[in-house]
Amino acid sequence: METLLQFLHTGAFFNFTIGNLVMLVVGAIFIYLAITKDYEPLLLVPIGFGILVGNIPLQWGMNIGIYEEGSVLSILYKGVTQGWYPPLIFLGIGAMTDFSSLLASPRLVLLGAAAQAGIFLTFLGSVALGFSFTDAAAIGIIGGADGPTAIFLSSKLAPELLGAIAVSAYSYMALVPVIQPPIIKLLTSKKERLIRMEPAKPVSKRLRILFPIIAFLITGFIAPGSLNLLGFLFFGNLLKESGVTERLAQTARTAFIDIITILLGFTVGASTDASRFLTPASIKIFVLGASAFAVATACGILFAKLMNLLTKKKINPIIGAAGVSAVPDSARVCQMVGAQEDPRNFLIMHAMAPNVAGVIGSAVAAGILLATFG
Amino acid sequence: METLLQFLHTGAFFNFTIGNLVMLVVGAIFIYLAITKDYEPLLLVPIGFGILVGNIPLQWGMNIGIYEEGSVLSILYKGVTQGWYPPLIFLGIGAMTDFSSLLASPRLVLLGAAAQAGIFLTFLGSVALGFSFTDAAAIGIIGGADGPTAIFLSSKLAPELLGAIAVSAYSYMALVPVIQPPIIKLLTSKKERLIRMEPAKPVSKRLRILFPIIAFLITGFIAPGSLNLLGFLFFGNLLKESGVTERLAQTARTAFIDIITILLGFTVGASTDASRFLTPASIKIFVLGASAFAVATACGILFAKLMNLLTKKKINPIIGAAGVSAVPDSARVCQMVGAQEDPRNFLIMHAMAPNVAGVIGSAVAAGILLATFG
Amino acid sequence: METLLQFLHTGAFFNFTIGNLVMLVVGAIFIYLAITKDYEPLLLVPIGFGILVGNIPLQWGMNIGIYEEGSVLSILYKGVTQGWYPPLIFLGIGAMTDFSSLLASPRLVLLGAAAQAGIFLTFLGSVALGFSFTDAAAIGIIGGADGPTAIFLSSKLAPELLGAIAVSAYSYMALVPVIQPPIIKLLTSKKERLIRMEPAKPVSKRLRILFPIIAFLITGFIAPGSLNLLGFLFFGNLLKESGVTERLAQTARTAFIDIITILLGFTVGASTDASRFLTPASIKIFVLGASAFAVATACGILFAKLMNLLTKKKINPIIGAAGVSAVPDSARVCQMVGAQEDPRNFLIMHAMAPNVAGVIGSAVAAGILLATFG
Amino acid sequence: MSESIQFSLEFAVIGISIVFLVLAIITGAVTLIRTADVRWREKEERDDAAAFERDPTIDTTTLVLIAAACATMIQGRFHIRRVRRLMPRTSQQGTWSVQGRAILHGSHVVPKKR
Amino acid sequence: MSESIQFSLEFAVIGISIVFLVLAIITGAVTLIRTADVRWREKEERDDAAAFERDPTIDTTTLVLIAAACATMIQGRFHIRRVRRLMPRTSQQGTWSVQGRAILHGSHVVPKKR
Amino acid sequence: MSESIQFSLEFAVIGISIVFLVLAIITGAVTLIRTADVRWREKEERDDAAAFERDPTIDTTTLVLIAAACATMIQGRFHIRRVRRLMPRTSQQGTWSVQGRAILHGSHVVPKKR
Ligand code: NA
Ligand code: NA
Ligand code: NA
Repeated sequence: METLLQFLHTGAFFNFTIGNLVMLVVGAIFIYLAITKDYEPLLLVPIGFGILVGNIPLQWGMNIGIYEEGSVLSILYKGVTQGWYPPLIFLGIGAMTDFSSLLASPRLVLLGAAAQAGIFLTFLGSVALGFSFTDAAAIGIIGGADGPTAIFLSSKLAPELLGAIAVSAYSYMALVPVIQPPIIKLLTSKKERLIRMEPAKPVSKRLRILFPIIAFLITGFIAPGSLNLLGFLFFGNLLKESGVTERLAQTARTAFIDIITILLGFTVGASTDASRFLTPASIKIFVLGASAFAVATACGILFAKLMNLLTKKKINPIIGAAGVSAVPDSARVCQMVGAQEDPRNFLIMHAMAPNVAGVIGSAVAAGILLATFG
Repeated sequence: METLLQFLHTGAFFNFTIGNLVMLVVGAIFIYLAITKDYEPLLLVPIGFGILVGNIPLQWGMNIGIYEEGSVLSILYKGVTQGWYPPLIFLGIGAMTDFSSLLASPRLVLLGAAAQAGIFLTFLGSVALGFSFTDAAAIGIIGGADGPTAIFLSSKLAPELLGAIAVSAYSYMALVPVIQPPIIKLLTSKKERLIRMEPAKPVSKRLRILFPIIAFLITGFIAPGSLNLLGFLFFGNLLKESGVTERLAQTARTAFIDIITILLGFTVGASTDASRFLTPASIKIFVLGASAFAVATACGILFAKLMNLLTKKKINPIIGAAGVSAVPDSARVCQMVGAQEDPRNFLIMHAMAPNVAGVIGSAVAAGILLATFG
Repeated sequence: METLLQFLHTGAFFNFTIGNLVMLVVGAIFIYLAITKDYEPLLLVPIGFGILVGNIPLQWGMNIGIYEEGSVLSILYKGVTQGWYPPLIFLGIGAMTDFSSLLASPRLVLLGAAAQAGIFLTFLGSVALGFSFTDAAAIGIIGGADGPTAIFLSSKLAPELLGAIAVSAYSYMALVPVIQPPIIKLLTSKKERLIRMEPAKPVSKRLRILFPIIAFLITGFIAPGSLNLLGFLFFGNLLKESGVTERLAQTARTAFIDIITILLGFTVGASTDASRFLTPASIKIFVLGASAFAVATACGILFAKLMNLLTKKKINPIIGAAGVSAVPDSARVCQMVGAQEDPRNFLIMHAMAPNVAGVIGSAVAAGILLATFG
Repeated sequence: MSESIQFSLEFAVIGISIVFLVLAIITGAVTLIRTADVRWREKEERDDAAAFERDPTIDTTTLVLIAAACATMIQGRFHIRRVRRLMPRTSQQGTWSVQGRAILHGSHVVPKKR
Repeated sequence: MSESIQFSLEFAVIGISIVFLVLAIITGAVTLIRTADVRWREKEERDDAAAFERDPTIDTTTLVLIAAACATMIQGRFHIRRVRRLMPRTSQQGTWSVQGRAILHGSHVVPKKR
Repeated sequence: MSESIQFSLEFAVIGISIVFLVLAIITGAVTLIRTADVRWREKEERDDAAAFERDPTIDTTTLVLIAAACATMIQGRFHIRRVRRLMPRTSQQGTWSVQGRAILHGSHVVPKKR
């Protein structure tokens, strides 16, 4: 009987906290939202199940928990803490991203820059709320609306906040269709939302091959801190566009990114045990994250309106909201909002330009934060 | 000429032992059985070729052998010694396992529990034969009839016996159609073997989604030691059943599990060099392994007969043999034995329920052993 | 403003050297050749882009560069420095190589041995030029015309020359159709080039299954140093030929080798920063590499002519050039040169025999070099 | 009987009991959910019948992209020729990005029901 | 001639000799097996001809599952309707598990010849 | 205003400026190449038209292998039967290696234009 008691002591009952219960509910909600609402399922399902795994309380010393050196989970989590899962995911994203819309309308790239103001304003707000510079930088990147970028930067600058930042970033990315439409409607007039943009000209194969090389050199020289993300993104894109490495691109955008996504999502989820996650800092991070998304959306829209003051070819300011990244959701939101005014106004292709530019923009911003505070 | 002699000295001739020759023959037999008999080919071919590789005798210091720190084989073998290949294989198995038959007949799950008695009786026998508790625990798990579970547990509890345990487990799993039928016939009457079971009702998608989550929470709370295996198994199964993560499940059950299987089989094989493998302990392990399988089979059958005494809906006791796991072989064996009495009695779908329950059962048993002796 | 200056200081402008510019041009040329000439695109594109990444000059301490311990690139580069990318690539190559042509004409295997003279003569030349034995051994392997073998051996014997050796090996492999034809024409008469060879007999499945096992045992016993490469090559080939492990072979020759190729090419490229690459040693290596290819080609052809003196069944000496490996390019070159004399003379199938034998031959030579100097 | 055998015996009994406990609870839980599920299923089946008529056979984004392509062609006549010329060059795919397929990260599908 | 050059020369000769040795043994072994194989092949071809007529075009497990499905339908009439209704919901696949496909681990195929 | 806030403010301004700088340079570079590309494209289109007629619909190596297979069959009548017999045994693939597919390493495709 002593053995039985000893065994049950290793079980969860004695160590279970109310915090764990809360986290189990959070994990279940993530899975529920992913399945019923189709919100970011490829990440919310792994993260959600990971949260369940991370909140089964374990007796220390069984070498199972993600924070116990040498356990299986801790070994798989190294890709997060050492920061190499996100670059490999960027490799796969590069191999599946088509930059044609950006190349067709290069001036729309600037909208992707404007939306990154959300990052820096959130940084400012975080410092004001008392976070250290490194923590503030990691929190600010939530405004980049880009999961791997957020995980990469916070693993480098604020490892102890990684779980909260990752969960916050993916939560708000899932809520883009809820957050963005009211902001768009608030900041634009009906007349503006009705603007039709001229379809762009087709893009040559040569330009699509040259783009990843040239864009890499520009970003690499000015913001070398972004090399870990953009080096892999543009490498993946070159594999896709070169025309001679299709089998590598095919693997990068299927098996490779899937494997890394499974491991990344699962271990990020498993790292959020209640004692580390349910802290006042996390609540602040969620508030700051929400404002980061709102500010980024607003900046994109307002900058589009500013550009309209200066140029003749009018931009529909709705697509400024797509500058936050969250590819391709925010572009879809723009299409949706535009279609509410004029069902035959097809904004989605135009919105893809700031959308992918936003990915580059957030990675550059991450590079700047890393170079300054890393 | 001196150089030539020096070179040849690094060759195998001087270090070759009769033991190596025996192991080379064993490796060749594994490959032969896999190819001609179709016995577990996905594991016997890698293990068999690995045995050949591991028994080419090498001069120490060339940094090639699997037990030389820093060699290529030793690096790939880390997935075994650190224990993360088996959980990743369970992830893939989860993504390819359909628990419908179990969900359709939940009471048959208990047969999968009964067969695990083989594990604990073998543990008892091993202690009686003089093995330490940890070694006995690792040997006992052979009775679980589950390769990755056996490798995982022995890597944690008895690394020096890993080769013998793995080879023993896979050998007997390959021999399931030879071992089980006589035991089944011995323990059942013709009348019992003729019992027809009612086809089960279909299972809803919702139940199939909820199952991995709920089963994970139950096993995780009571036997957290099984988390490394069952956490991944049920995670993989959720990816399969969720309906929104099909591309992740698809990769998990193809490229991902294939890569890990290749590396696991090959390195486990390569770890069995004669000096470590051909020991008196290995012979005892093979004897204990055989009895473990026999006991597990018998317990499953007898428990089915016990259940028949207590319930009205009769169970064909043949399917108790499927409780040992060895998915899906032992279920097929049940079908085969049943069909010998009545060719129109289709037991295979009923046998799948204890069969997959047996996988869960052995992982729970492994968790108990790990929590107690780890 | 101070911050801005500080930030820009981390940028590339201050650290950029003329050497970096040269390397960026080299990287661009690699990509250009791969895309426009279809030269080895699956490796030249990753290596080329890697060179760009490796020559963005970084401020030390940002933890980004490939030579900074703990950076993402340094972690991915470990597969090269620890030497396990090349064996895994050999696994994939084994799973895609058909040894039928070799099995149909076993005597042509000797041509694959003759061409390895290039390795040993280059070793001799390198020692004469003042390189140490280990460096000379690593340089000599360029004559093997086999990328993974060259990377594997130089990672073990001369890590500091790895970049130069890898780039040199792949450059000349890309230039095989430029290098080989004039040598072939110089060393053969028109009459010899017109020799038609009898089509070989078909090869049984059994022979194809036995070959990887027996060839592994032969090479493993005599040159165990080659085990890291040939063990994996023949294992992969057994997976392909066994007929019962097709799903493993399928993954090994697609997703698995693709992933490793991407990581290998990219990190090898990134390791060639100007300060390490643009040295007098590199220039010597390029000169020696060119002569190694020429000597290997010549030895293959001359040995074919020697065999013609001794046997009745004449060999077209053109196919001796295929003994250098560079699969399947040099076989194609042989076909091309032969077709110039007689468009209906189909040498390509005969040339495949020395071609794949050359792969085995270079790996054996690498094993000898490793055993002697490792 | 030696002490270690006695411990082992005790442990074996407890061990198999816990295995039974876990699997029995799973049996119970599954049975419970199955029962609850019957009611859900009945509702589900009614919904299914309705959904069968309502369900789109093509997803929204694809529809938007097709409509956009058509609109582009109609908008200016000179474009029609251009499209014809480009069609066979499959690698080019026109300007209208197939980005919509890059749904892996930073994305969820806009709910179909809206 | 310097000592290191002399060593290198000696080593080069030995090295290429070993390469030749290894590949010559492979040549010999392959030739040997080819010869032995001729007899095997002749037998194989006779077996092949026989097998061509005997070989099942569908594997045993699949056959069992199909038969089971049929049997299930015949056994109780009320089930026939149910099956018709369920067919189009592909994600459900009925109760009869496709588990047979999970042949990767803990498994070998029951020999076809039995 | 505290010192850290002031620093943060300054940093935020500089940071967003650098982001704009980078993306503006990208915008400029893309615009530049697009302009240059127009000339290239015109040339390309003329080439394309020509290539459409010249381009082989099958790659050289495949052609060589097919031709070789035919030649083999014609060369000796007795081979024709042999081929017929081997065809259905797909796993054997005949002697003529499909090695050409192993183009991954140590390889580049022989330029098609030669
Ligand atoms: Na962004
Ligand atoms: Na079991
Ligand atoms: Na070679």
